[in-house]
Amino acid sequence: MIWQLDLLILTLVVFCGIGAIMIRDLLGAAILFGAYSFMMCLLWTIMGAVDVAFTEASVGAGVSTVFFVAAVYHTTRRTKD
Amino acid sequence: MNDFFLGCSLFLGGLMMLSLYRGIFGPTVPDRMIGVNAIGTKTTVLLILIGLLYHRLDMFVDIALAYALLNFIAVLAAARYFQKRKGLHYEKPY
Amino acid sequence: MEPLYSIRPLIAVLVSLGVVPILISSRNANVREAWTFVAAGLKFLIVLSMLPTVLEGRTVVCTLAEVLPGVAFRLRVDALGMLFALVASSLWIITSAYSIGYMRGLKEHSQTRYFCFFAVALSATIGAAFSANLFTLYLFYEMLSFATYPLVTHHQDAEARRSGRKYLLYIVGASIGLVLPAMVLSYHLSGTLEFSGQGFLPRSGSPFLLGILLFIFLFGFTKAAIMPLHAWLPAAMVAPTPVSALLHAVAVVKVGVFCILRVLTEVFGLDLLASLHLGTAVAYVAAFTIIVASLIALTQNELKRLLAFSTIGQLSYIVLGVALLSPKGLTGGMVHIAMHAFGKITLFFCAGAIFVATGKKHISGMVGIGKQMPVTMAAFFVGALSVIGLPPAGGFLSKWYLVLGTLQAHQWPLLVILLVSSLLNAAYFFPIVYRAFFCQEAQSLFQNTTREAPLWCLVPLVITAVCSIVLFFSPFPFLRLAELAAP
Amino acid sequence: MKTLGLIIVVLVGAVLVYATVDFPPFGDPASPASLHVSPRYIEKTVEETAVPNAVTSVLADYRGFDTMFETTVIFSAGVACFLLLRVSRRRPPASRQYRHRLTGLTFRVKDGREISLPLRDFEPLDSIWTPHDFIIEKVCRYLIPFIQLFGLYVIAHGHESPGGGFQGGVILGASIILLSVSHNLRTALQRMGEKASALFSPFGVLIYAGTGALCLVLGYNFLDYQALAALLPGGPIMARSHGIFLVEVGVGMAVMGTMVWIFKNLASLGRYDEGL
Amino acid sequence: MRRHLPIMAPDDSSEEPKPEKPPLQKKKGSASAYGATFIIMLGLWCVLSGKFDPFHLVLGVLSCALVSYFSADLLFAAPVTGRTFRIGFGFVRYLPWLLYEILLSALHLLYLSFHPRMPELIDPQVLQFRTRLKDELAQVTFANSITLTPGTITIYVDFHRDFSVHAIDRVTRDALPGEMERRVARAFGEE
Amino acid sequence: MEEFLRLIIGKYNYWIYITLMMIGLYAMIAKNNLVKKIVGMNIFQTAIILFYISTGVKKGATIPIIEHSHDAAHQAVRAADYINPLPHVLMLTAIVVSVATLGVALAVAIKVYHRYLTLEEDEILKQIREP
Amino acid sequence: MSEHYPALLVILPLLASFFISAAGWLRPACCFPLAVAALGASLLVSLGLLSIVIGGGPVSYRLGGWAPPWGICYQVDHLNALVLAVVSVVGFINLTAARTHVKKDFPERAGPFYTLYVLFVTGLLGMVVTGDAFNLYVLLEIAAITGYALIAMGKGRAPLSSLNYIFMGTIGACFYLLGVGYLYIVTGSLNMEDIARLLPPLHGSKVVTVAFVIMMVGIWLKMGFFPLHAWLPNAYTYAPSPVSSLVAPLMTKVMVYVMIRMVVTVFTVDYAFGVLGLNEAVVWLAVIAIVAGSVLALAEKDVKRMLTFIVVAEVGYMVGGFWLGNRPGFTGAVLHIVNDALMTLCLFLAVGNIVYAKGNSRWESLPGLFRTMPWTMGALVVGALSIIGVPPTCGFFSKWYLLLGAIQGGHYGFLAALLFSSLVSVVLFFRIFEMGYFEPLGAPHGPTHGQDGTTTVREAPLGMLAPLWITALGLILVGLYTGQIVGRVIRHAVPAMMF
Amino acid sequence: MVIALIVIVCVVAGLVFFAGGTLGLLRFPDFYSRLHPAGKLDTMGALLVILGLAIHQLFPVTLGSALTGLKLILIVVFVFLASPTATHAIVDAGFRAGLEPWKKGDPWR
Repeated sequence: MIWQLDLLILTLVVFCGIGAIMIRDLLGAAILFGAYSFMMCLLWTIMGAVDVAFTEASVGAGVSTVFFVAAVYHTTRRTKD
Repeated sequence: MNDFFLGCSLFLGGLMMLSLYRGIFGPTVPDRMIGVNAIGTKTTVLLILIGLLYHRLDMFVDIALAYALLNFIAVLAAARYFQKRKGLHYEKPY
Repeated sequence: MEPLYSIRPLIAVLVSLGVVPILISSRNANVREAWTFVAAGLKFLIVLSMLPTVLEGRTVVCTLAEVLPGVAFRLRVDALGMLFALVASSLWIITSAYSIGYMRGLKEHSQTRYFCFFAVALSATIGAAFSANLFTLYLFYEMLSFATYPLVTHHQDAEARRSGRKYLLYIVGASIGLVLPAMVLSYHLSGTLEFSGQGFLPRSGSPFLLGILLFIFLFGFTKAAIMPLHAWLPAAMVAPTPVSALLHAVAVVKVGVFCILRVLTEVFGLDLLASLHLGTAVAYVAAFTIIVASLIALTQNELKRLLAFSTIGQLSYIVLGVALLSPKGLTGGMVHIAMHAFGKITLFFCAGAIFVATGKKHISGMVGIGKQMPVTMAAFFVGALSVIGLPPAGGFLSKWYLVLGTLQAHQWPLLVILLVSSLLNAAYFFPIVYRAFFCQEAQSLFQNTTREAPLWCLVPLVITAVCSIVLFFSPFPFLRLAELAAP
Repeated sequence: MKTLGLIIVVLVGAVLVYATVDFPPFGDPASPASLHVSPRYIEKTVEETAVPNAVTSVLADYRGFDTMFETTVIFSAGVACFLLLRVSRRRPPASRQYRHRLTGLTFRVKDGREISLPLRDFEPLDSIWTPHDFIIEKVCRYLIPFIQLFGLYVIAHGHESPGGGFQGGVILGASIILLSVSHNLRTALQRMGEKASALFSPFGVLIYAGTGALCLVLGYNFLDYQALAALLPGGPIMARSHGIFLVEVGVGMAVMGTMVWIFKNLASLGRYDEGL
Repeated sequence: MRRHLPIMAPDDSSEEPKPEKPPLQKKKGSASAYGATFIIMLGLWCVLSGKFDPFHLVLGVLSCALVSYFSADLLFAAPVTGRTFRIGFGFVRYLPWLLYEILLSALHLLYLSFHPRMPELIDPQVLQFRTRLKDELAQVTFANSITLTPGTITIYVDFHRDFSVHAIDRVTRDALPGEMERRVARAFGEE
Repeated sequence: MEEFLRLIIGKYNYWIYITLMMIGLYAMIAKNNLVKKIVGMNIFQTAIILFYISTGVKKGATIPIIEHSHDAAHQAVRAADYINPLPHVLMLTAIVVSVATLGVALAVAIKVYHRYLTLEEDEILKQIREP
Repeated sequence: MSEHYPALLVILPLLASFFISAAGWLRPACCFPLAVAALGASLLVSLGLLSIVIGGGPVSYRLGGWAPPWGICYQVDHLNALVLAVVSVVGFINLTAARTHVKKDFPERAGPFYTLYVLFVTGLLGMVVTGDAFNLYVLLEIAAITGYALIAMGKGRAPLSSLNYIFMGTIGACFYLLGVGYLYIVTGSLNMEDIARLLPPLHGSKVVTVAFVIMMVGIWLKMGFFPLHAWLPNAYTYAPSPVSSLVAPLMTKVMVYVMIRMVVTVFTVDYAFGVLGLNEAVVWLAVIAIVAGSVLALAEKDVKRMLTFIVVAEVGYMVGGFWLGNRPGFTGAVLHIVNDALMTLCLFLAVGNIVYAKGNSRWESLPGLFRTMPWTMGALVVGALSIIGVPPTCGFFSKWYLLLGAIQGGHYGFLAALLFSSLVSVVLFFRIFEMGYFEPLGAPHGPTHGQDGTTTVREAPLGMLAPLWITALGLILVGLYTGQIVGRVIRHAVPAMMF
Repeated sequence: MVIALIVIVCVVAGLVFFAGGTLGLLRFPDFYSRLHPAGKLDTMGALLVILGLAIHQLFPVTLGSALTGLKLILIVVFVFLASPTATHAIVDAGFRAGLEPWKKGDPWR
């Protein structure tokens, strides 16, 4: 538990989250969601939850973003909000 | 030494925030990809730094290794999107 | 006295349900009708077999399952129930015969369905008569409501649809909206629903609550057609006449009245009613219904509607009699169930016979019909006498007891009302008879070609008419039962 | 909708903030959560299960039942994606495309005929253009074995370092996904067919549940790995450790299979021809 | 520029391919390839694992066998011969130079990055040239080296061995292909 | 005032988890695009994971992997030295569940798109209303 | 073996689901028999468990052999055992009916369908049997994910509805999880009984209050309690028939069970009804739910969709009955879980038959049904009577207890709402019956007043009729044995604190 | 002490590269030119930082720490393999997406 880093990353996480929601492009949102999961992974590491961080790392980097991109690829990038 | 590493990690964190600017406000999707890719590299390093801060680097290095190996799958997938000719002109980006 | 434990009441209830699958599976009309007869006869015999026990003053009890704590699915045959069951099951045989004539005569469709639901309705009626507690009573009451719906809407046209809706709205609406909460409230107050001679509601309940409860019950059993919840009965006259005859003169409406009787005597108990002065209130509600219904009947042109309004009035006699809370009144009210049943069913049979033979429904079109259908109209006359309450028809007896009851209860206004209503009854029945028989040849609307209705129709109505007269001279089982039932 | 959403969000947020005031202090070693149940996990994990990684021992042993269902969740997600997306009825194509591997030129063969040239040099294409970027292809080829080995390593070393069946399984799955993303789905399919991935996932969960059922058959409670001492060397404590390992392998298989399965369905819309 | 890309018109007809067995069968890797993969993997396992008790070693051998069975043909498409080792050796010899180059140009880019008047210094352009490297692996190495060297990025390599490279300014642009190509060729024994 | 500040700083994690959760919830309720909603759903789930992990944190403790397992028989392991592993276990499960939900949700979203050719909820509803 | 029943109950279908999935690839014909065997076995086990519990009181089972606060344990008491029996019965009966639909609509996807089906039932069984708050969440998610997929299988708007369900269901599950987390942070335990033991000193804590509220909101979302019901009608309407007749009877009921379990076992009656004092407000919410559900059902022109709104109203019955906080109310709520599961199953099966024969269940397809599908319509009538609350069908008895509870609690609003909804159901169903009955009205070319047996009877196949009629007869049997159920089972489930 | 100095120098140098990369990412005019600092300077930075950390953690030298150091080197190797590929993939994506490169004299974007 390193609180300075914790605060920093938490702030980043919030920015990332807001960004992923606000971007008016689904591919961009998917990519930012990947960044969000990086941040989360860091956060878990900072709080000492290594196993959770490992899972988040493998899932966030390897799987969930790819799923998103695949879904966006087969649908559309367009979004109104 | 601990304080030094802490400072380094904070510095890296700050840089991540700057990279995130590109990620969020990058005008085009490839720009965001650059930003996020940059964040990914920094994350790898940051993970190792945190491991050092916990004095249990042998436990954390696996996570970093996983990151180094998997980090670019997402980027490849996103790039694949454009390679498959669903370019910016195919659907107007906003 | 020790009750007799037997499954005979259950068999009596189920025997008509039992033939339903046979009815459905057989395609042959004759087989179907034969089975109906068998079921009706069996039912009557089983009911009759319990009569001696009941006349001894014992009851026959059959408990099936305890569905709620303190509430069982239980059948019990006592005098009142026996009286009613006897009427219903005996008339079913006759009505079955009549149905055959009527349905065949008119070449009605979906006769299988008709006979099935008829059987179900009879089951429900007998079940209601034999109910040992409010729950069982409610069960059969609802069963009867739903079983009658297809009968009421038998013609499947727009009018039938409208009437069916009205029927359901009044009957099911009131039973769910009023009776059900009243039952729950009773259960909440007393912890049981079992009928007992003294009533099971606690005496300690607040008078206001009990009063409300009573009126919820009174109006909730809409089948009794207490005004202002009577409108379904005239509407239900779109049904084929046997249905109107058995169900809307005997089974359905009588079940309503029967329920009210049960509630008055065995849920509340006469003592409680007397101590709260609720009897008088009920009596006046009934009296109001009697007068208004009779007045409306005067204005009717369609024969079956006229009979319907007459029924409304007559039903309230029964309620009135019980509400007097005097022994004679009770006896009169109860025996009126039987007397009115025989009288009114005759009238309905006649109306049906006229319809089958001539296709006419309206009174104004029956001028001179007596010449063409003398037997029918004679029976009609007997029925009318019975309903009005004139000797030598059975109706006289019950009215007599009712009058005695009013005297016993010192309710002079009600006596007057009884007499006035008898006059009114006479006023709407006699013109029909008069027009049928005593009109000039020229005014007659019938050619000589018109004959009597088919034999299947004619015989039953003669039998019931005869029964009406016989009952005047020897009302043995019914009067005895009513006296047993009245404490 | 936006206003409604805002109102709900503010309301829920307010409720949550209201409760936060009463929380035990953040990071307090004396908070109830740290004192009641969890100390046993930390203090006894080595004694009782011979697994230094408390997370693994809790995950696969103390609360192993949860994990079994967690794996089942993944499995059911795989089945769900398959059920929703897989296309089974297809019409034969009117024409086919092939690309010459060396030159990258594409040909179109009409009327359902097959190409007569040796297939070694050609690869079938579908209606969508497939990139042929040999830089990415080559690099990924070299990376994938390493990723796979790493995944296996993670599964095998769940006992004493972070990781375990799930993480390793995802990494293994990701290696196949990488193959598909860098080459194309056909290459991945030919390494790990649809049937293989679809059978891997139930089989993995079956290993887990079967281990539990084996304990039950041996007369112990479900998932009580002590029972395995009758079959494996090392006494009841080591039996727990080995039981956990078995279970982790099952989880890894199930997760790998399912991740690949879901990806295949999502990436090719259930057509299993040309992926993302 | 775009003409080099083998782009085919997107086929919008709704036809779908027959469920055919992919004609591309898994290549049967040679025994030498399996063996080499196994050895490499075992080495990696030892580094990763750090535990040398029998249990983990057995697991390691099993895992390596599994990976080499599954992916040997990915790592070594052709049978392992002496050439493979030569290439490996050449590649190792090439690395220090590459690192040095990377460091140099990284410093250059760092200078650009921090320079307050950076927009005037840079002059991004896309240049194209044809390489003489024949081996695909050599091309890949070359392309990745170009990309790794800051200031230049390989955009595309097509089947004519035409490289499209984006260079950030004149200095980096002028260095291509030149020295680097030569060294890669030497490393892969093409010279 | 100082009390208040301590509250703010001391429970920073909890505030952030609430913020994230609200972001996710807002996206799920108010966003128009289905994929955006799915992103919001994931953020929502992550927020809860954050909450759980925060409950397990102990100041001055290290990760819940017991050091020097071979000597453990001799030196007692103190629970206060290690971070509470239970929330981690629970959240591993939660992450798995969220991935599974993500997969299914995306599959369903693809199906929706192929029927209506749009991912915007209002456009879909318009299509449903005016067939 | 009987001591392993609680585990076997869940394990058997779970193991079977893997085999079914594999069989889907290797030998598709085996899928259905395997599923039947699995659910049949778990049905037998659940009945055995019920008899054990009736005979000898609550049973507990330690999974992994760890003692409860550390390991997960299964806790089977009277309440559980009853709901378990209901879930497995409904799952099994519906499975037998599903086969015909599967054969007709998606024969090639039978493998995954049965897999998910069995898993769904497994999830529900696990939710009911578990005594661990977090384990419940995992099983909830199994049931949810399989449910999403099964619903999304449908045609037309099904995917969209399913997606909505995914969002709402996730919010609900996450709120539940959050509530568990809040309890965990103040007690440090996840075992329900352990939490209950630790909670009383914390009754004043805001955390517990909010945990309670959040958890309840989450559960209400999952069960479709009125203001949170928006996802429910669409999801259940557009799902394929065998799915809607599986999900609609079970999901909401099990969630009601979860609510009861949470309030009674975890928070205790004292806290929920005494300290918080929310009951009045919740009962009023239930009143609104009942009225709104009934009124909304009136507006629908599709039988299936109408039924879904009835489900919404029925949820109001159960929630309201439970929150009355007295013995009859509780009894009514639990009894209604049993009864409503069966009634809804009966109705949805009947509608499934109609959909099977006619392609949809809109009003246009109703005319003449009494003539062409008399058996189906007969069962529909029985189900309808049960919903209306006509004795001796079981719907009457739960309504009876609920009414009694309302009177005992002096909550006349709830009483009125119950009666109102019964009346509305009369209108609803008799409208349908009229349409099926007065066939010649709207059909100029249809068969007119035909003679008996002239119109061709296109009744659903026996494979669908038999389950339907078993359910319909079950409705009456359960009604007649209400006394037994209440006296032997539910009476012991009522918490002692209730009066 | 010397080792600490080497470590600090390495890490600081790496951080400078990182900073340069990030700054470049923000400052450069277009997509293509942004890739140069972001992709490459970061890789260089990672190399230096991780090398520094590997040296730091190598002492005291045991088998475990040596292996961990090797793992760190392995990370560098993988980053060096993956990073240019990712960069290449991104630039390819941008190129195919139709982004026009910024040329000298174009308006500042």
